[in-house]
Amino acid sequence: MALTKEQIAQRIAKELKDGYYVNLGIGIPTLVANYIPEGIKVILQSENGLLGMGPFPVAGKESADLINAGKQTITTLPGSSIFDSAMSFGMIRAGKVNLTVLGAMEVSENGDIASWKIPGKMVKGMGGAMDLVASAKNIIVAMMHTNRQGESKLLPACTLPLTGIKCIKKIVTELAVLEVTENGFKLLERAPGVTTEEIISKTAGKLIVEREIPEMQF
Amino acid sequence: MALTKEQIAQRIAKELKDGYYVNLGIGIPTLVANYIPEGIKVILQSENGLLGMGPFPVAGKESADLINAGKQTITTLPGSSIFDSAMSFGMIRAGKVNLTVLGAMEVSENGDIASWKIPGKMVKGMGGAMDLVASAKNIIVAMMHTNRQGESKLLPACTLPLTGIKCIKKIVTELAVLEVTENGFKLLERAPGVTTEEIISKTAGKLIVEREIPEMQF
Amino acid sequence: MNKIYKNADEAVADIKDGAVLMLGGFGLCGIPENCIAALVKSGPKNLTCISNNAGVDDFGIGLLLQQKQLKKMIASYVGENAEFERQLLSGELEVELIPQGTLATRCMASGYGMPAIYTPAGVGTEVAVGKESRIFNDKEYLLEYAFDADFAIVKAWRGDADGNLVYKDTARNFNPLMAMAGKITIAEVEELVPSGEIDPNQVHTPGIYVHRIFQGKNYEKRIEQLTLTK
Amino acid sequence: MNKIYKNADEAVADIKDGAVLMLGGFGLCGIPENCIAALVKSGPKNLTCISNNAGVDDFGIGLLLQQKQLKKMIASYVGENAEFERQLLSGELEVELIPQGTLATRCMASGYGMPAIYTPAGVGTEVAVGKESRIFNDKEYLLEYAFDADFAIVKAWRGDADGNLVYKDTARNFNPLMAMAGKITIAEVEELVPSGEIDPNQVHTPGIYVHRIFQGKNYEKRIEQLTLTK
Repeated sequence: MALTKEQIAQRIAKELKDGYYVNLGIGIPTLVANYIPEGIKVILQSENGLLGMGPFPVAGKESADLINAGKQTITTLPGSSIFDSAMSFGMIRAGKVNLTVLGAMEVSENGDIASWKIPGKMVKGMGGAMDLVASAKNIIVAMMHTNRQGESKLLPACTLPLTGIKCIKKIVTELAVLEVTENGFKLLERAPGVTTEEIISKTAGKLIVEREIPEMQF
Repeated sequence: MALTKEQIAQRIAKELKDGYYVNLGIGIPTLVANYIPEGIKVILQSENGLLGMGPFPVAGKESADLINAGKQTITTLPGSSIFDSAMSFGMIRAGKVNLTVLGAMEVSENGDIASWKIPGKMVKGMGGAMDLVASAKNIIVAMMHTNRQGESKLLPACTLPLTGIKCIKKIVTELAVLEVTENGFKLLERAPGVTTEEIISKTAGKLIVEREIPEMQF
Repeated sequence: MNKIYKNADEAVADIKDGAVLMLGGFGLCGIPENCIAALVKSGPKNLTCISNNAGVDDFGIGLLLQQKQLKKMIASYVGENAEFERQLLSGELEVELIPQGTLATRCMASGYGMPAIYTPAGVGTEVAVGKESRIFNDKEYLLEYAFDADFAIVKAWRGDADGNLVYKDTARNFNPLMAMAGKITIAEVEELVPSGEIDPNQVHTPGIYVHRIFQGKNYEKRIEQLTLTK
Repeated sequence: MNKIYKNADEAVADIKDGAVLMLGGFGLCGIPENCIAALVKSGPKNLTCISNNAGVDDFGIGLLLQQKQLKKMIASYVGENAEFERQLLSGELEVELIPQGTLATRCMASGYGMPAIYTPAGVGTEVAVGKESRIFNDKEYLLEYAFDADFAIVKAWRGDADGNLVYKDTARNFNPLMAMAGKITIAEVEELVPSGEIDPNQVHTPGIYVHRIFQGKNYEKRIEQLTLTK
């Protein structure tokens, strides 16, 4: 059965390691914070200028001066630090952030990503996504395998304006975990109950299926 | 009579204006702080990371953590701010410092300055001087008119390695106040009792004497 | 030396048609509310506005959009503003979208006297079109120029008579960068204190960068996405 | 995650012959005294040292010079050190003198992931020899590259278990810049406090840049030029 958004986040959380500095994008990536494995410390970076992002505040404790990059009210934690946007993207550009998780409209088999614009339809802007994908060493995309029209979002080449090129390393969808390799998407894991055939049928880009594909473990 | 070092500083202090941010180099320039005209506020920048440098501390109040660019113990003032060396040179480079006063070994008639090295004899380094002269809009050199051998330090061209080119706007020596113009040194003022002839004889670079030269007023 | 202005009206009085403005803030967090209100009142037109976002329909830069005071918007994300989208699609408003880190660093470059910087953000995308690029250590970077703004308008939590500023929490964001980058920098603060009350070690923006400062009033500090732990 | 080290000996134990080090401080102000002492003890040779100054004969980096542990010194001003001058003139020590602002900005560039920066400092001087230059807005600038250091060793006033650092007064100087620039950054602090004791708004160096931190001891904090008001 296809994963819920929460399960996608839960699966991505398994990639976290102790001491990681992590930037989580808006949407499913934000949910990853709810599944940080026991016993490890992960520090969340919010690109509007915060390291050590805490949970949403309880009612009455919210502050207009303390938000995340999704403009949601949040909190700090012991050990948090605040800085300006230049330093924030400075540490991103310098590769100090260990993992970036973000959403996408399309990913191509060579690791290109499109996520910020649908010509003639939607113009929201790239925000910090272009900076993040241009510099992060380790980028995981969290997205649905297909769009609302049922078309694959894992393509031979992106059709929408790009956010970055050859940068995505891993993709987690409701159906599968895939690695972006030099030869295309490599299928690593299936969602419980999802068949390899279904994943093949919903992946338009080149898909490598090397062996019996295991089911995801949570 | 030739000016004392204190008088050179005193004359330079007359160039200060209310609200000026000023960087004073080591030596005579440092003394300028003692002669800030009544009724105006001048903020001293020390390039090791301080705006609003105060006087030397009284005995017992000195701190190893609070020094100026000459490594002297100093104090802060109400309104002071501390920052790192990149921001310090950032504000210098951006032209936010209104006036820089520094010493020199040689100045040429086109405004070049040499101040940091005597090949084979002395290698101390340029410190922040190259940054200051490359960016400051308004630079006054405070120096003796001649060196220890009695040779002019105001030259057609510098003989020592340069600190910066075409950057010096004004020179105050123990004998004269001179402006650097497109056509050479222009004599503006004589020290009290010093003759125009003496200044001419001690200036190797092209000297423009357009009119009766007034004595400096203090 | 007096940097203290009475209020926003006085501080923005000489901002005329066609000026290039930087406006601090991220979303509605840390925006110069008083100055925006004063600009709506004084009414300069054909403004170029450099700001990370464009406000919402009825607050922040959205208020300037309502009055059609903007000719051009330079921002990284403009997704919360229907009037913005309308003006953009109708061609009334010129828009340049640039990566957020590029926006921030082009402000900093200006304040640090660096004419241009190199960043990999946007390489291979439409952001790179027409831009010079260069390889350093096998990685491609774009050359991006420092901004040149007539006025930078920022909001701080506290400020003193020397123009030193301290920001609070993530309301810092672009404010210190833009404060460094204006030919004239105007700072509105929630609390204006006498010089000496701010620890020199805790100053975020040194006063040398700030030309005008005033104590703001009636801060609304609207929350865009109130999100609570249940 | 544990960034806390027992002491300087443990923190610098893996610094080997030939390493490129950054050392914070301006003159003797804000230098990592404990780490320098530990390096004298552990004895790596052929070090390249990037630091604004070279200490004095019997303190600071001067101690490493005495032990002939340095192959190369990159600094802006080295005027207070006779042993330095002797090694330089005898050719034992390679020296690269660069403008102070260039030194600072090349550190910052490294911490901000910018491969190179443009600065006018040194244009027309021997500093410009062999360097690429470029005109922006009628002014000439030199292209200067970000530093690439194996270890950055800095001294802060306070630090916490997450590696956040706060500096005191002008002991800040190059420390935050170098802290950002090391592949591995080692911070010694006068006071190591639990996370949560430092206000997030007052952190000068965010912990993401700091890999090792320890509480230093026996700080001498020597004053180079004691100058008093009579």
